[in-house]
Amino acid sequence: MGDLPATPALISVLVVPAGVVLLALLAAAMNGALDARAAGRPAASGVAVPLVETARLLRQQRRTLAGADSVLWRIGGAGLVVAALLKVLVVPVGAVSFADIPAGIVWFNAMDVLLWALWWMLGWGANSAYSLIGGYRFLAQALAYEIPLMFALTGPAIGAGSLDVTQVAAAQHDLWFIVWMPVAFLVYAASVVAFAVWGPFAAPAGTDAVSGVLVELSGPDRLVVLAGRYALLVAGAAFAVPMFLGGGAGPLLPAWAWVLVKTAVLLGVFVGARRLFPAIRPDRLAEVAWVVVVPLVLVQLLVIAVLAAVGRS
Amino acid sequence: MTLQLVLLIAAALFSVGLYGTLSQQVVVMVMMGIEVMLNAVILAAAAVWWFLAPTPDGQTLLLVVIAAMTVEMAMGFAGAIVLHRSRNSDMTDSATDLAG
Amino acid sequence: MLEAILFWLFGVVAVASAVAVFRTDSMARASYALAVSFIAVGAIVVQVRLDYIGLIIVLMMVMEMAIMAVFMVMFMGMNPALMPMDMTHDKRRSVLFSVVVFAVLAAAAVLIPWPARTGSPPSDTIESLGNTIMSSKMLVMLTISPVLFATIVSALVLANPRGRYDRYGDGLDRRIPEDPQRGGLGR
Amino acid sequence: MGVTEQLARFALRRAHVLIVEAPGDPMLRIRAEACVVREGWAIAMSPADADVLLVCGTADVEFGAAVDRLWDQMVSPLVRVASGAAADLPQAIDDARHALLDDDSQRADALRRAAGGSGTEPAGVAEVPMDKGHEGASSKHAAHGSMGHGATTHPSATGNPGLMGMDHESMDHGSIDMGHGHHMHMGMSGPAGIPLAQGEDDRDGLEMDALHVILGPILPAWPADLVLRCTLHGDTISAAEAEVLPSAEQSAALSPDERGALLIDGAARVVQLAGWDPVAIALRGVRDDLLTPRLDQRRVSARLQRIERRIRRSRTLRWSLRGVRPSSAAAQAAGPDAHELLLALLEYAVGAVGGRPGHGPASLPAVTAPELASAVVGQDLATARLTVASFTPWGLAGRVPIAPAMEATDG
Repeated sequence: MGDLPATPALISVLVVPAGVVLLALLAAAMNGALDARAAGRPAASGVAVPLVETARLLRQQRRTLAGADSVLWRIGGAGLVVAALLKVLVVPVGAVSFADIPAGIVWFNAMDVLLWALWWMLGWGANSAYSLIGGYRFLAQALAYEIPLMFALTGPAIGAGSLDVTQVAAAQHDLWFIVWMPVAFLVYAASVVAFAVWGPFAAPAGTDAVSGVLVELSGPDRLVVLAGRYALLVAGAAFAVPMFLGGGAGPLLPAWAWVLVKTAVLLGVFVGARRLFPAIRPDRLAEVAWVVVVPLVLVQLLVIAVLAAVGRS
Repeated sequence: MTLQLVLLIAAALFSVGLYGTLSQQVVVMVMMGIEVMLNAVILAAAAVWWFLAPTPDGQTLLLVVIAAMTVEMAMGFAGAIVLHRSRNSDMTDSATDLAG
Repeated sequence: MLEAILFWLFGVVAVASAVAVFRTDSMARASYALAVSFIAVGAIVVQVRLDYIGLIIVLMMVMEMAIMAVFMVMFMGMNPALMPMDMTHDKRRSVLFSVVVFAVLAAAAVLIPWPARTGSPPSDTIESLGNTIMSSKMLVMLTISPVLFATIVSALVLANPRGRYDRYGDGLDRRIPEDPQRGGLGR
Repeated sequence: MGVTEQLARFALRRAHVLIVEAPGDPMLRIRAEACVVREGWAIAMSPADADVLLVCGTADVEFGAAVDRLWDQMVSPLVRVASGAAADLPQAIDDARHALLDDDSQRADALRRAAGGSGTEPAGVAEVPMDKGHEGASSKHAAHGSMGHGATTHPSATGNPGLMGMDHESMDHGSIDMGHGHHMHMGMSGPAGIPLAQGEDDRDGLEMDALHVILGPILPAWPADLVLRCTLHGDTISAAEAEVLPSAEQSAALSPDERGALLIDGAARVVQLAGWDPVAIALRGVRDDLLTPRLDQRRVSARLQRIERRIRRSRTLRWSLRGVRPSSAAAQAAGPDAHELLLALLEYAVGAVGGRPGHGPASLPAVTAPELASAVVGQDLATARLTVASFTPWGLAGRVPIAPAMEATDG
């Protein structure tokens, strides 16, 4: 890990944040347009919303709250973007892999677990009942999605026989993993939406808790959290490309372009999911996740393992 | 980075954890002390593996330590809940009568 | 060079945050200080080419500490604000004992003539670990899994105040269990 | 200067407005929301999220104090406007726009608020002369100093425990009773005057911190005249006490369109609390169009029916709202749950908008406030919010019910 060559390190420092920010803006613009259309106004009027909101939040003051644990609060808020960037590091874009970590899948999972801490700290730090409830809701939700997510990530690893993301992408030159691991892919996609506290899994920031973890945030603090949510969606979409969608494989365009296109499409699906479902309440999700989803993923793993064993022998 | 240095750090971690375990009154804080000690054990085991005998077998020991930590945590939490439920307390001192 | 700097950084962070666990006044900070300590140790473990195990340490321990923080807050009832607290006993003797233990361990670490390295590290530690636990050390894993399963069951039995007779009635004849909180399957 | 002004102008394309509804006139609040949305602005959830505090209706002293505490939690740039009648809304929005653009006075105000917070100088309330054309209707407080104690810009933490749910003092582990005037010099108090928690057994028999949280009257998607003083274990309500605030005189009888708008608004609140914001936005869009006279009402009606079908067909919504009903009724598994009530509300709304009499469930639950309070005991916050939102449109003591009035018209 410590011996990255200089150039990829430099590239990853510059390119990864820029790419994530651009895609996050794209997602936010799409969401703004869809919201405007839902309200009965022209969709184009919502496209600039993320830029306007950024300007507004940069102009707004931050808050100093009595009795708050500002250190944990701010770590929780700023950490979301960082965790998203660290997740993107292991995604191979064309021939470039920003950080060639041999256990890339475990890396992604470890960064995902950091979100348990970050979202909870964000909820806890503000010293507000609604914010705290939001933080606890995220933990309840995480307990429901994390185990299925781990099993879902195991699927491609078994299929490729490696924990290295580059090799997992390379192992799909015949058949994309999404084709014979549909359950794992769906569980993965749902988990991405869940760890980004988005759409149907936005209960930690729900209206019933007065926007939960977001309730006391203002100014730049709010900006980094909102950006962090979109960045997490971007990271989840980007990581799905080498895991399930064949990496950079595709006709005509170069590999890096295909990675971007696939990421953007999946990102669009995630953003659109907000329209399709109401919130899935964490207390009801838990039972379904443990009683239904975990066995389903395990069956999926069994199928993958058998197929992989037959394929290799 | 030498074996001695890593072991020194592990020793420091272990003593800090030992202090926590001995001095804390609250069950969960005692558990945190134990965690710090196990943390030191992991570090020392990894160092010994790398500097003395980097064979594949050695890695298994680390997995065992990690598994031991999870067992410790799960049972610790369960015990803390039982103690809390039955005595409305989370202090080790209030459970001294449980000693044989 | 870089490796040495990183090692010192991680080492100092690991020990400093472990100390912070018992020095801070806030339960949440104590839990997450321990998480930082684990992350630093995980990083050192990755430095000795044990990528998989290092990352697993980070993954498991951060998760554990997130739960730990909830338990700490639940049982100790703290404000997020920094609250001076002293919930210790035998402080002086504990310090003394720990210092002695540290002295002994440190002396051992420095003074013992450690043997030279035997064998060479595998080129791919992850693959070698996988091969090991699926062949020569399989028995170890086979022992750990029932232990973990037994832990899950016994911890739940200990912690759960309501048995099936509470839920389904004395004759176990309730179709829908009576729970304080309804689950997602509508049972 | 040029850049900051450009930034301010750009940011003002989407100012966030916290709309506070004084008890008694929900139609004014609905029109205010419509006005804000038409402006391209957004409706804020919490004071931290807001640039503009828009007070709708006439507040009595107690409610006014609650609004003041809310105002103290907002951060610069900020402006407070009030509107007593629908005709004044555009002027109020306009005032807010000008005040937000005035960078110099915003900066001065921020400094003044900070200074007031540090207690060096007791800042007063500086009233800017009202607009002559709208006497008394819209007033603008360009500078509203904070109360002058505490070392933060967050005076409510040292002031009175608030009525609104967003007040800090009533939050985390506050074992205070909800009277007034508890200051930081109380006996068992921690830093910043936040009292230590007191434990109580929760429903699982574990001793937990009891938090005291007041739900209402200023809370998103919450009836403006209802206050629930709750004791929480985690997010489970273990005790609740209700109060209905005195409402201002009910204005003239509602027109059919207004009644339809109220019904749609009630449904939108349930949908929003169920976490389906895009559909709630769409419902509010229909509601606002219904009140716009020039639009073709047949198309509005068709849009409402499309949304109604969509809500009716959502299995996830049914799954998540099923069984949400007062906890006492849950024991008998009797009475309609939140999902059935939402569909009935929508059915009435479709009827009202389409000009035909609506029909709903045979017996409508009319709850009194104390019944509502005991209904939410044992529920978690999400369930309680859904229960309140789905039951209150059917009538609450001391208020003209919306839906039963519909029933009366269809004979």
